Amino acid sequence: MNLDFSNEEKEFRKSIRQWMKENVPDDIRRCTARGAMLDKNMQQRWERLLGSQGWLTSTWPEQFGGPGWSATQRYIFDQERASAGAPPTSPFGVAMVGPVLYTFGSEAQKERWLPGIQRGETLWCQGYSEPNAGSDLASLKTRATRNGDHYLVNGQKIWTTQAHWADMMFCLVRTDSTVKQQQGISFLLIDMKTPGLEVRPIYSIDGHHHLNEVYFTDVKVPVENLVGQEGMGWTIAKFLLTHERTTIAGVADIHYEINRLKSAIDALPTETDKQLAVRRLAGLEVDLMALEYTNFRTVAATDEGKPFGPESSGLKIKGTELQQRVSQAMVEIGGLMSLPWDNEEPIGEQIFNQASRRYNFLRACTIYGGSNEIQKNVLAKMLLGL
Amino acid sequence: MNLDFSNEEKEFRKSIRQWMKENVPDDIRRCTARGAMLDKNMQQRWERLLGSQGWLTSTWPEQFGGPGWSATQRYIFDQERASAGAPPTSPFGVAMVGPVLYTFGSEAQKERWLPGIQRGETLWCQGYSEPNAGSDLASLKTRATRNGDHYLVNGQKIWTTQAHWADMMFCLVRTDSTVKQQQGISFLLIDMKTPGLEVRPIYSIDGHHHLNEVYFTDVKVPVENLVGQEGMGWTIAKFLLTHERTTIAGVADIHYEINRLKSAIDALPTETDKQLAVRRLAGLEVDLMALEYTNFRTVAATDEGKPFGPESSGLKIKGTELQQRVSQAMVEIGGLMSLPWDNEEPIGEQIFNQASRRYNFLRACTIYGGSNEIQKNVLAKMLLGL
Amino acid sequence: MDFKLPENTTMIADTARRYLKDNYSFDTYIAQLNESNHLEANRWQAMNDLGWFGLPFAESVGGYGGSLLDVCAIVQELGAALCLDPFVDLIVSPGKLLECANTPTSLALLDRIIAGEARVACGLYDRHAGYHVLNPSLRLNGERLSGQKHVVSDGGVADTVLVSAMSGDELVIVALPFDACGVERYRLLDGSRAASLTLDDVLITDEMVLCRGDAAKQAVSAWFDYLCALDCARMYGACREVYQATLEYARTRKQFGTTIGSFQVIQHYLVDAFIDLQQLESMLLMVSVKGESANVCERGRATAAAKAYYANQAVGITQQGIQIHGGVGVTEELNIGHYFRLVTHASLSHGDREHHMSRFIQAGENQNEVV
Amino acid sequence: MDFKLPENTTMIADTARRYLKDNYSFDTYIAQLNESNHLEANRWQAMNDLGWFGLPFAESVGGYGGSLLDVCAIVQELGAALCLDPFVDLIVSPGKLLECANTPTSLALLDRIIAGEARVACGLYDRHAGYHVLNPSLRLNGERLSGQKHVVSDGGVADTVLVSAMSGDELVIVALPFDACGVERYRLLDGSRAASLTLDDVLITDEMVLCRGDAAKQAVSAWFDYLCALDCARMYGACREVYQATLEYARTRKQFGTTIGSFQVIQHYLVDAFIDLQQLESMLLMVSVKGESANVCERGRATAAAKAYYANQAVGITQQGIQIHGGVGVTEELNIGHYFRLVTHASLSHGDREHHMSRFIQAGENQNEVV
Repeated sequence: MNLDFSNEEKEFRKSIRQWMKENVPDDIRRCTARGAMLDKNMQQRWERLLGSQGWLTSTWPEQFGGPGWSATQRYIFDQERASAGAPPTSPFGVAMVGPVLYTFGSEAQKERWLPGIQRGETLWCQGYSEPNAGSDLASLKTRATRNGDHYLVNGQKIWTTQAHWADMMFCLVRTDSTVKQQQGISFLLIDMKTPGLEVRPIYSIDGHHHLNEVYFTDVKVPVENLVGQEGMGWTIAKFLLTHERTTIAGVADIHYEINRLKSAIDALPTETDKQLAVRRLAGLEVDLMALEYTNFRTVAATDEGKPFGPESSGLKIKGTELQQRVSQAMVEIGGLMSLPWDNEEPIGEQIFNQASRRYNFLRACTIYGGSNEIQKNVLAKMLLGL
Repeated sequence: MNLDFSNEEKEFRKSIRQWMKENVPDDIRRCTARGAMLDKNMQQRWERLLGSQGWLTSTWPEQFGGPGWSATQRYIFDQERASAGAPPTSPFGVAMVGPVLYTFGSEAQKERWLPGIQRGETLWCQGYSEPNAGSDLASLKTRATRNGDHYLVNGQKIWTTQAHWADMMFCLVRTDSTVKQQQGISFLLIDMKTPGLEVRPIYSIDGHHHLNEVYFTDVKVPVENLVGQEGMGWTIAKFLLTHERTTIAGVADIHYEINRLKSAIDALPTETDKQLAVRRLAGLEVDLMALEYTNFRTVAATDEGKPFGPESSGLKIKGTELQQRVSQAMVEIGGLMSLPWDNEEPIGEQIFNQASRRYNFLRACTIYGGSNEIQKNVLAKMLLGL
Repeated sequence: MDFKLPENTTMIADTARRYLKDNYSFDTYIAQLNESNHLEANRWQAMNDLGWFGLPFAESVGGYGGSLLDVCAIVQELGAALCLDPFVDLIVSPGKLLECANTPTSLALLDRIIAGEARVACGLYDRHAGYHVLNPSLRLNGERLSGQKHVVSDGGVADTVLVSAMSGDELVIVALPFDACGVERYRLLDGSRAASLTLDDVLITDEMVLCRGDAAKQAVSAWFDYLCALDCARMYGACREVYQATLEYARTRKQFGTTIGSFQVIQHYLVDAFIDLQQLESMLLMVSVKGESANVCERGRATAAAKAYYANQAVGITQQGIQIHGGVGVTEELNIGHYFRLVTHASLSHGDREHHMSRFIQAGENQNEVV
Repeated sequence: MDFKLPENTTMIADTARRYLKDNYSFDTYIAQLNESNHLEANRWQAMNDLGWFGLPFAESVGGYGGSLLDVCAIVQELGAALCLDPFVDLIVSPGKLLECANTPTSLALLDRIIAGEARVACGLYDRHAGYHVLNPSLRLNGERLSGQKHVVSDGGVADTVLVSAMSGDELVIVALPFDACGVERYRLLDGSRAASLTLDDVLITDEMVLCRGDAAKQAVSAWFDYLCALDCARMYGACREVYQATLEYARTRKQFGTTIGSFQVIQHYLVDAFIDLQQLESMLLMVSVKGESANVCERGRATAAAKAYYANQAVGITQQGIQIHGGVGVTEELNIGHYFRLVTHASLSHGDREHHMSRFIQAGENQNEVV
């Protein structure tokens, strides 16, 4: 039983902290400190910078280009990244299609796609959800029909985050409608520049463009872009759902948010306002501590090679709820200062100026990637043995 | 639109307030102020006193001996009753079997039973729940077999509040097991002194004896004690569930509890302790205000002859939750003072001395009479039109 | 007690609902969101024709003597329609302050508001004072006014602004032209238009000072309570729509081969929302009456309770509405997210939960002294 | 980091669990509830034989050098078994205070506790001071001690009590015989035995004063943090059992022709409890280590956070456990209600939620200054 990092880990932390201090670009740091969203350029510059260090794909096995870090090191890295005011990286390439490729992909596919992800050069998006297949993913309808050396893809995806930035999409498509829903699904890689593929923006209630609809009209996808076999799509999707993510709870970024908020309390009008804010924040900090130590335990377990259990869903549920509560606290503590939406000059503290946008944005975090209700249904099955 | 009582109502309030001042027995007032439970003697003295005024059965139509009060007057009466430190009356006779009898009973039954209820002389209990029929009442198994001029009752009831005090029980029994569950149920009146009827205590987690198991072994019940027809039991039970109760939310008693708690805040150790308690109480008061005005609206609607809608379930759900929250606040604000369980001399304020018993007792109020979950199921059906 | 709306109020509410249904759709809202001028001439004239401009004010000052209840009925419908027309910002809010100030100058300006001639906004907030409206940070030194005002809601078009300032220990209310200040205009969280004003030794003549001292305090306090009640009305209208839309969505949206309304967890959410909405309605009725009570303590206690309650429950209903709608709930394409912004906004304007809890506690203490 | 329990701790926990399983049933508990003497000779001897009496204390003072983690492992099992044997009240609590006081007199008394010879209780609370243990209301004037102590947990049998008092501005800790005080004995919420003591000019000789001033403060502060951690361990043991029992009940209890665990709302309750229990376990591990940290600020922050968190979540789990059990959950016949009382009790002893939130805030501020 030891709640401290080892000396090696402390050294590692020191070196990462130093690197962050020297290398996080100022404009990115300022953007995060304001609570604003990064644009594509900033996001990509940051990911390429990490890629150049070999750190972008820190969760990957060494043989595929990971840096060989332990889960604890990855956790430390994430903490240092967040507290340096650097943004999280996009999950689609690194955390999703990458592991799929090195687990299920052919040698040719690995060679072709992994280096671009590793260097932060290829941007990916995820084509899962459809207008009538939200939580009920297996009912998806976009179909891919084999036609010689390619598939013809027709249909529609929705809620496609960063489709307008992406070079490639990994996509669940129906290749067989004669079998059981889950068995007729395949996993395809689609070039976003293919003719017949159209991306239409969906604006989120934070006023920004993150999401898209993607329409497919006879989109030609070479058969070598099929990952695994036809019909393996559902297996791959499930693999991804349970795939280890030591940072799923968002602890590092919640810490950063709480610290930002703390630093702004002095800007409140009266002593009473300040005291009430401090007390509210303290409640959030205590809850964060419980989440953090639970997260520590899963990190330590990972390093011992123990498989993840239902804890990981628990971390997601509690983490997203806490993110929402922190963002709500920020808006409410900001009060008047949170009301302006598109002003140039913040009235009062910078952080309150973007707080209500962030609060709006984060309403989605209990919905995407399987809503918290769905997560609970899944957990219940495991617990109750139904 | 008028949120004030009329002059007549204010006069009524004044006269009730005066009466309460002069007539609530001191020992009962002190008992309530301590937050303690009344014993049978006190409870019955109080009900007989109200009975002697004709006020015990204030919800009854005048023709059956009600005082002819409007719903508003009944509401006012209840407010004055609670703020005078007098206890609520037992619902089983007045609010339950009474209305059943004057609605479904024969003339002979009315003559025989109503006067005793009206005067507070006959104590009743409710024989509904069974060990395997809790929320699922229709699955009850206690059976009554016709045998000449009487029924033979065999089976078991449970959670029977005040069965050890009661003279009579009204009881749901199965008279026909060949038809659909709900259709085979009848409504019987059973004398608690009948041979073969045995009452066994169940102690509640407040350490007191409120509940009982009641066992029936060939208990002879005269056929004239059947209310309505055989098989009408379910209809009668449903009638009771929707029967108007203007005080279901418990607003008057919650007010009393909050005021008791307020008066004890000065006993807290430090200024900070006091301020935090005041703030917590204020939150409860605001929630009570929302409940109270909703209650006012149903009272006013009743006086206009408008039938009760789903609001009444809403009042029950919110009211019981608030009762629990207030009692939890009392225990937690009391802190150390709430810890002693059976001491003679309270350490500090009287009210904290019984607070933890009350907190324990009130865990039941979201369970009995149809748990809040069941209430929500029923409401959902109505709202969603399923 | 009687909770039936007076016939007149019902008529006002029905007219407002019908007018907005016919003239203000979600598309109208989306278009207006992107305008910098929220005063749309046709609708503005129509509202004038409907008598709304004079409704909030006593007959003795040239108004039509409508009650707070009447105005809440309109504002509720504006909230339900997401309507951004600056009826509250350019009519009710400045008008009430002028009516409460009750001086010849103020009433003359009120006349012009009622006539639809003046475009006046209220500048009673600045970020240094926060919600403490009796202690603004703007300073009047002799004839010179300096400091800042923030979140001055003006529909993007006001030419005159009523500002509060401290002159020594005394509160004063001053009317001055917008263009005497440095102005930055922007959109607010609910989509409405507002401005920050910077005053740098602006010359204030005697006739620009509407009132001062206790009179100014009383005017601002009555104005504040009145506006709190309107916040609640607006939130109620929004919540009503969110609840209805969510119920409808649960009835019709299919997932896993069945409507999502068949899931017990969703059902219980909806029941909770139904019950909460009922209680919100009760609190709105309460505050619509007591929010203009002559008993200042009762008035303050009522508005504090209502705003604190709304900040919890109304926000909760819209959050759950989004959650049940899932992905589509967080897009600009659907109205749900816009209602969420509106409710969040209204829960923060004129005092957040904590501010009103403090007021509620204070009112309780004063009451104990007084009664 | 490493969250594996040391082998030794696992052994201690296993032994405790096995011992209690074999020797302490729910019926034993019910019987003990009604006893006024909670020191049952056979089990007391067995606990001594198991080495528990010396475990909590350093080898340098004659103990067996167990960690807080070890003691938490035992207390967790005592909580899970609802066991009322006064191991904490008569061994750990007085022993820790004596160990922290660290004077020849105090260590001599500690020796007798470890040997199972002394029956000593701690009287550090009174209702006037509440949870503010560094400022008791008992006064030592010259040689005379006067005032009251409340909720002195003693299993109904202690003959000696360690009390805190103010001597001028100085905190002192005094050991004195129970029978020097007026004693009222009673049961507490969790079923344990306690007493109120009234001291009326009790003569205090020099050798009865164990320590004073900063030394006394440091001793009480370390004692307080240690006991807070044990509260959490006890609550965790109880919650673990409630969760398991509720899950089992949901799996087997039938209503409406199906198990109640098939209802989605019940399922989500259980999932919430599962997740909360995990976080409670994390907080317990955290506080079991940091609760005896040499860094006083870290120690205080850890125990404050843990107790505040438990006061919310552990109480919540037991409340829901009752609700899901329905009628049977509110009876003395089933263990669930008893766990609820235990958890409520432990959430209030040694500081309620608000008290610990204040401490947490304070610790944060000090840390900012120090580090």
